Amino acid sequence: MQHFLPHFPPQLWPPAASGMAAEIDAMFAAWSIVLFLLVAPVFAFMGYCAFKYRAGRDVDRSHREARNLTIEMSWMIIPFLISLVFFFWAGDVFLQEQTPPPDATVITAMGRQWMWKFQHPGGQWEINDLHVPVGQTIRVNIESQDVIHSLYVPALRLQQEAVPGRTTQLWFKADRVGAYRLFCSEFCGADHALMAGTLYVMSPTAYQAWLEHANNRPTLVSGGRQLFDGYGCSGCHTPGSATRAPWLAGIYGHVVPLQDGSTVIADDAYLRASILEPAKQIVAGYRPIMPSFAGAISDADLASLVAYIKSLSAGNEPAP
Amino acid sequence: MSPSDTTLRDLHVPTPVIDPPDDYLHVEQTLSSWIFTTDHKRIGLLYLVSITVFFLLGSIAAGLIRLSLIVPDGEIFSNDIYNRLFTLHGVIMVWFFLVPSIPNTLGNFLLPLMIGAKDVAFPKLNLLSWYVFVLGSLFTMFVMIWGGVDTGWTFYTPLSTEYADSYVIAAVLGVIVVGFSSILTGLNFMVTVHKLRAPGMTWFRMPLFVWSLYATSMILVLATPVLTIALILLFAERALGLAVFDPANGGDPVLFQHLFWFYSHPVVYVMVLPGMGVMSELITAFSCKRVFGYKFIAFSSLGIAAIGFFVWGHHMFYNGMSPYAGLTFSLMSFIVAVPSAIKVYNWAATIHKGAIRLDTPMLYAMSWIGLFVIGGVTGLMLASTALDGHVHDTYFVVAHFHYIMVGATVVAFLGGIHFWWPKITGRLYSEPWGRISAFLMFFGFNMTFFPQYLLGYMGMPRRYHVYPPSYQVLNVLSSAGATMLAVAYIFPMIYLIWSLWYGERAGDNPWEAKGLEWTTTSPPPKHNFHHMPVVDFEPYDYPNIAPEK
Amino acid sequence: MSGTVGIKVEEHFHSAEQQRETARLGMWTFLLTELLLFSGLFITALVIRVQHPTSVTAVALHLKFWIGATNTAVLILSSFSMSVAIELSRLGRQRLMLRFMLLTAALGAVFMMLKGYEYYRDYVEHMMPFLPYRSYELAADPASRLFTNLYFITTGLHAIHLTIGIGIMLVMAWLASRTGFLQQHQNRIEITGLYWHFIDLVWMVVFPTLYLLNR
Amino acid sequence: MDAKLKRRLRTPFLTMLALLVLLGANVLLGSLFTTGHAWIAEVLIATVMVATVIVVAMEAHKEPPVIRLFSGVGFFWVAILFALTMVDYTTR
Repeated sequence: MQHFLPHFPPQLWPPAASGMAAEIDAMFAAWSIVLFLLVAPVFAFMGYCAFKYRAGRDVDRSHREARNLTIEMSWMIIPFLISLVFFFWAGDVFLQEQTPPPDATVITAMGRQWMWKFQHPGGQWEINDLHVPVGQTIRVNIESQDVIHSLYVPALRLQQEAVPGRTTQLWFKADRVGAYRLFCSEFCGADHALMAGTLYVMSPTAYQAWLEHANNRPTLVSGGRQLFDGYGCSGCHTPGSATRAPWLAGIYGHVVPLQDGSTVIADDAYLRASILEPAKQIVAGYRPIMPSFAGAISDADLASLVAYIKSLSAGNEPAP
Repeated sequence: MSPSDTTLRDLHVPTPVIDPPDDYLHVEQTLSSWIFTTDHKRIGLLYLVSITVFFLLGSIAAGLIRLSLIVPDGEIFSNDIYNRLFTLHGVIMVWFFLVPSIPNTLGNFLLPLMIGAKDVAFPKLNLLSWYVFVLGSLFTMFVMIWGGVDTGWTFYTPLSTEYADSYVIAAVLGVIVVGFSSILTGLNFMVTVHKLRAPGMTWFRMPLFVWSLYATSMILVLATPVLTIALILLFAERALGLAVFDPANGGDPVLFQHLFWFYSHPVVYVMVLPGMGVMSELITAFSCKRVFGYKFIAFSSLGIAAIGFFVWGHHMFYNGMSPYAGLTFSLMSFIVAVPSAIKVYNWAATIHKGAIRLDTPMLYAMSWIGLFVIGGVTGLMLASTALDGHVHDTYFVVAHFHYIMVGATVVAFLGGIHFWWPKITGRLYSEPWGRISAFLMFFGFNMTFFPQYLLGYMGMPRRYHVYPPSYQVLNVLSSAGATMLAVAYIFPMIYLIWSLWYGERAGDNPWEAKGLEWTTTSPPPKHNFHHMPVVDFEPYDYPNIAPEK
Repeated sequence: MSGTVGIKVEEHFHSAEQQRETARLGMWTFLLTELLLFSGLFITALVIRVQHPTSVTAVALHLKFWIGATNTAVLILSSFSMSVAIELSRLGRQRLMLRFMLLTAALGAVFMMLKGYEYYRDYVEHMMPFLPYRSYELAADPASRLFTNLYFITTGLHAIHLTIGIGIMLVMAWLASRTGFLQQHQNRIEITGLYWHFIDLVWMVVFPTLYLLNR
Repeated sequence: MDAKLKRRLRTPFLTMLALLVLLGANVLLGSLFTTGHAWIAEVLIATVMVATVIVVAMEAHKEPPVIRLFSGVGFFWVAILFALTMVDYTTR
């Protein structure tokens, strides 16, 4: 409970990292002011009347009207016309958002339960985090492998859902270097809240350096750790999870007792087989509830996962 | 005791004969007279009890959600429990509380009274509707508490059809069944208004609450079947393998959302319209003045019900829908705000030069207008396409619809219950406690949900049980407000129940309000009126000059 | 003769006429909900047709067009028989009306049998993609599954409605087998008739939607 | 069969004939044209059939105005559902 003491001072306005974000802030502010002007008089008037015309007070109540067509038509039409300004303003920005410029750098975002995988034009990929250069138009082609997700970056004031079977798009031109939050905003299952990362807006030189720097490509083990979350393994294979599944730390190279009384040594082949066809060799004391990942996982991902499981030594808690 | 008294008693003077009360509450007292009743007033009370139970359950889930969000790292509940909690909260509150809340309790009780009828058009269907509701909702409750459903109340495919590892099939079946109850009630009300009005009760002599109930029923009848079919398709896909939305085969999950929101947006007006109807009654009664612009308010109810069917896509701007469809739905959403604005301005004009009594129902009414307007204008912001791109699926949306659904529906429900409590039970509740609760409600509500607007604009997505620590202060504030809100719910439950035994007798018309329901006794007799009314007066015919106090 | 036909007025109505109109309006309102229910399926069909036109044609060519057409004719006949029963009920000729109601139900049963045979043919011809143990004729065209599935859902839902209709018809026939039924409840025959005609109407839209267009 | 009954059965009988003829036309169209724009004619014929059932077989034309309204108004809502959904699918 180290976070029980709230974080002070609270942040009350999100950072804006693009021109469009600034425009949406302006729209929000202008809308708020206009709506306040439309609404506040009504509240003030009601408060005033509730006070002035309290029952029992001796005030002038003559000339009471039960209807007045002019007044009613005017307060029907005038606020509507004012609000239409915002329909057109917002619609204009919306259409801009929906039509990416042709010269944009294209990054592919793949959403799956519960991670984002971003692929850069040069083939570099990263999990949950996205590095982009400042001042350059970026188009993100968004896809989903399973359910509907939504790529949301508050600092860009922008989101776009990832719909399985289709490619949707989102584009932006970040104009401020910094690290900004990135979320999945469409509920996508158990670890929806963990499907979050960081958008790094970098200077072009730093971005180039990042692209070239080998360390930025995840190693087999660190990539595997993220896949362990990404494929949902950690949902069950974690101490204290609601679904009972064996915890895998230190399992590699040890003898595992099976349901049918036999035993097996947990080597690479066993780990692979257990992921692809879990029902074949059930560990004693557990139920055969794990789904098969055959066909759902690429060989490269499988290798990373196995490497990660091997790296877990006994007693080692999973890295947070 | 004086000797003369004893002698009198010994003389067997007959004790005075008191007529047993013949009101609907006392006319029969057996259990079967309640559970097999076809009296719309008793059915209204059956609904009142059932939805109160569901409201309590839903509130407990809400309380646990707020408890969990006090800390940012999700240490209190695991992801699965949290997801099941908000799904439970959503499903209960939408289908088992908000949709039936005002129409099926106050509406059932008052509709025939207000139009001078002996009962609704189909009393047996009315009872059947309650049974269907109870069976469907208890079944769903059982499933959701013992098994759990973790898709959110929106059941979006393909999460609900393929990926969710929970009891979606059973929950969906339960919701389909409850839908039939809505359809039966809506059907009953529409036909009742058309065919059972008392002699002289023309359309423009009907109370505005009846207009709003009619508009509500229209939505229930026309929208609920589309939810039913959407859920049937979902059920077929998940349970029978008859996939229609499956993206793996080229199906379109967005189509499910179209069908779902074709129901689920209009159903927001099912929650709000009856609240607006209650407001019209409360504001005129406590201003002691004829309502301003009767026809505008009446037609705006129908307008909301009709235009409400054109706006569903504003839930879907950023889900890959065509941007042109997005703009169409955005424009329609701006238009649907017009009739709501008319009502608010007209109520303000009604108060002008009235004789205002700030009793409990009026306090609820005033706070209703405040909350509804805030919820409404933020709705306009959400309907602005580009702005929605930032706050869609964040706490901004959560705050917005709670201002509408709790701020407008629950507050109106409580206001209406307080207003008609003397008619329903024949008793008066404690006025000071009522006022305290109304104030607590207003402040507790704002403290709970206003911070969520800020959180939303800050970018906190909804349905997160783990969130970045910088959002914590506002979350703690919101949770603190929720405790105040809980107290504001518990108080009325206590003093209203207390009043059943110890409350002062109300008399027929404690508020000196107008309307047919106040012309009969409190509580009304079994067939509502001792003499069937003939209507030869206009609605809300309050004296032109306020009564002298 | 028509003097023997009527409605027993229930307590909360003023007159028989009011009760009659109330009942009819109630049934029409209910039919509104049925219309919206099925239109949810029709819009789904339209969307699938727009998104996968060739797959839909491929499926439509595998559907049993002639059985569908025959079934439409059967339902038109049953509607006629229902209309005759209603006219007879208005004339108070209870026994003859009873026979026509049974005829209506029988025609409904014929529809169901043809439907069952159609499903059987679908099974034999491997047109049931939702059966996990059975191969699917159009497996090379995944999008065709959507329309095939929708075909089963739509015809299945219609069959459920028709079964309910047959059930109501039989119950009504049983009630009408007692003397004096039409003196008290002539209304019910008309209401039942409305429902029956509507089920017929739904099929008249289902048939072109699934079998006919662009086959 | 007496004359009165015969007179009353004329409308239902003619309705049935009309529906069967329309169905025949539709079946003919369906078996002759598998592509092209025959679907327009087919949809029109189906619409006429539906209208016939509502107006004549279900006797909407004999009903009071409110029922006539109800018999038609549902199609308006169906039109909303279709029109606005298709706005999406035709402009994607």
